Amino acid sequence: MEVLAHLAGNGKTVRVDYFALLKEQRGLASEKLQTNSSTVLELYEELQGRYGFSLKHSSIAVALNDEFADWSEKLSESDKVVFIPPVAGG
Amino acid sequence: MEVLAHLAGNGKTVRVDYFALLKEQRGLASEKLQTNSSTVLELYEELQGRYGFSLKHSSIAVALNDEFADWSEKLSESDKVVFIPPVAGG
Amino acid sequence: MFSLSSKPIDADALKSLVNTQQAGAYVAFEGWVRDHNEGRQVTGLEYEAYEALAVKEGNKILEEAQKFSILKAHCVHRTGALKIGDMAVMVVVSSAHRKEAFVACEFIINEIKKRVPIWKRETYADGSTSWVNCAHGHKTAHGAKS
Amino acid sequence: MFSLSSKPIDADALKSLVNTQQAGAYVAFEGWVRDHNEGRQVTGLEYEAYEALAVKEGNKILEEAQKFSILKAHCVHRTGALKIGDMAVMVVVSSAHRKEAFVACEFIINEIKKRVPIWKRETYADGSTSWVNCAHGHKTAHGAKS
Repeated sequence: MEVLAHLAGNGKTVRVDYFALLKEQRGLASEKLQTNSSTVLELYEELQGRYGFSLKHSSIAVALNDEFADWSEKLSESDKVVFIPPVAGG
Repeated sequence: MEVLAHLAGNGKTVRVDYFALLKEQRGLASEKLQTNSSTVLELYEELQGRYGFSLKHSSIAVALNDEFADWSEKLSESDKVVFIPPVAGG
Repeated sequence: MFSLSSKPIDADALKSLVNTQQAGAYVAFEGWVRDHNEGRQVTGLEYEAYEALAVKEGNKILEEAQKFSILKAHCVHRTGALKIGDMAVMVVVSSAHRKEAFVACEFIINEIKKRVPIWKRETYADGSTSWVNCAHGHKTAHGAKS
Repeated sequence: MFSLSSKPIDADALKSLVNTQQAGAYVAFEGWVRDHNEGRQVTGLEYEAYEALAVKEGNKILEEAQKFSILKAHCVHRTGALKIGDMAVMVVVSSAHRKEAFVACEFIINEIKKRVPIWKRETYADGSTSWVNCAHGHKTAHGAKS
């Protein structure tokens, strides 16, 4: 199934915003990118492989369309994804 | 002993300051008075009998020379006594 | 430092007293005159203090609050006539971390209310007045050693 | 209301938002930029916020604080560059009685620090910088459902 979906063109365009350490390591604050990842976790691992993010996914949180989300959440076309490093407000 | 001391002139002059309800019931803020009471408790009971203070000594505190004191504390010449109704600061 | 004031409390001046570069946390408590108390409509009130002992006991409480590892703590309490909304008391505390400032600030105001010889007379909508806590002759909790 | 501000926080304006005639107690918390953190000398810092989610989560926390029977609560958090002594965050709470205001104010600042997506980069005396909490890859506590 997965292979079929992939072949059928599972690719989608999503927007990713970066903050704090991730912004520093990526070198930019926001980008639109094409991905075949089906969940936000897969997307993080894909980007981590590409940009060498030092933070493990288990030490950060993730937001999908400006709401906190599970790592297992599925990605859809035009989604906005934000990876959230450990916060330090206050 | 007590009788002898009394006869020998156990009387002393003390200053009593009144606050809040006690000031209202006494009708003045401060007075010097002569007393034969030997403890602050005796003094309160003496004044309560004279002025009809509504507060029982067990519901108030007492200060002798600007320090909180035990009710059993002895009175000396020129002592300053303040009876302290239940406080309500803040 | 604990002090009494017959004039409105200058909140900014008090706050500036606890400002230090080591301070990461600041907690302030203010007591405001409410328009009601125990179901009665309050129109105004008056605070009376036994000044010599109040200042002594207030400062003792501020010293005791040092056990919470705070940096600085101050308190001013009003005396005289106050209106609805007026500030009756203000406690300010600074510390390196916030937990200590919260605990110390609450400790200070709790102890002040229990131990410092200050009395409050409320005036009600019908014109009557009452010395708070005195009416029912409650057992006082302020260091009474009876 | 929870808001972010790129300009200095106006403490008096924020306080006036919680002023009501029913309020007998007011508790404020301010976070100030300290000159040191974990043994290092701090010379300045910068806050960065994920604004859309920070405002949403901050307001959620203020609503949750209503469980303490308070009257009003507000919070402003700074963004941008701050100097030593600057106010980074302020929480103000009013209530009829003091206990509730203390508990709610501490709850609000604790939850903000845990859950609101705001990050702090410290600059040290040697010129180096560090994103606080990121260096060691601590497990985050903010509503992460991983």
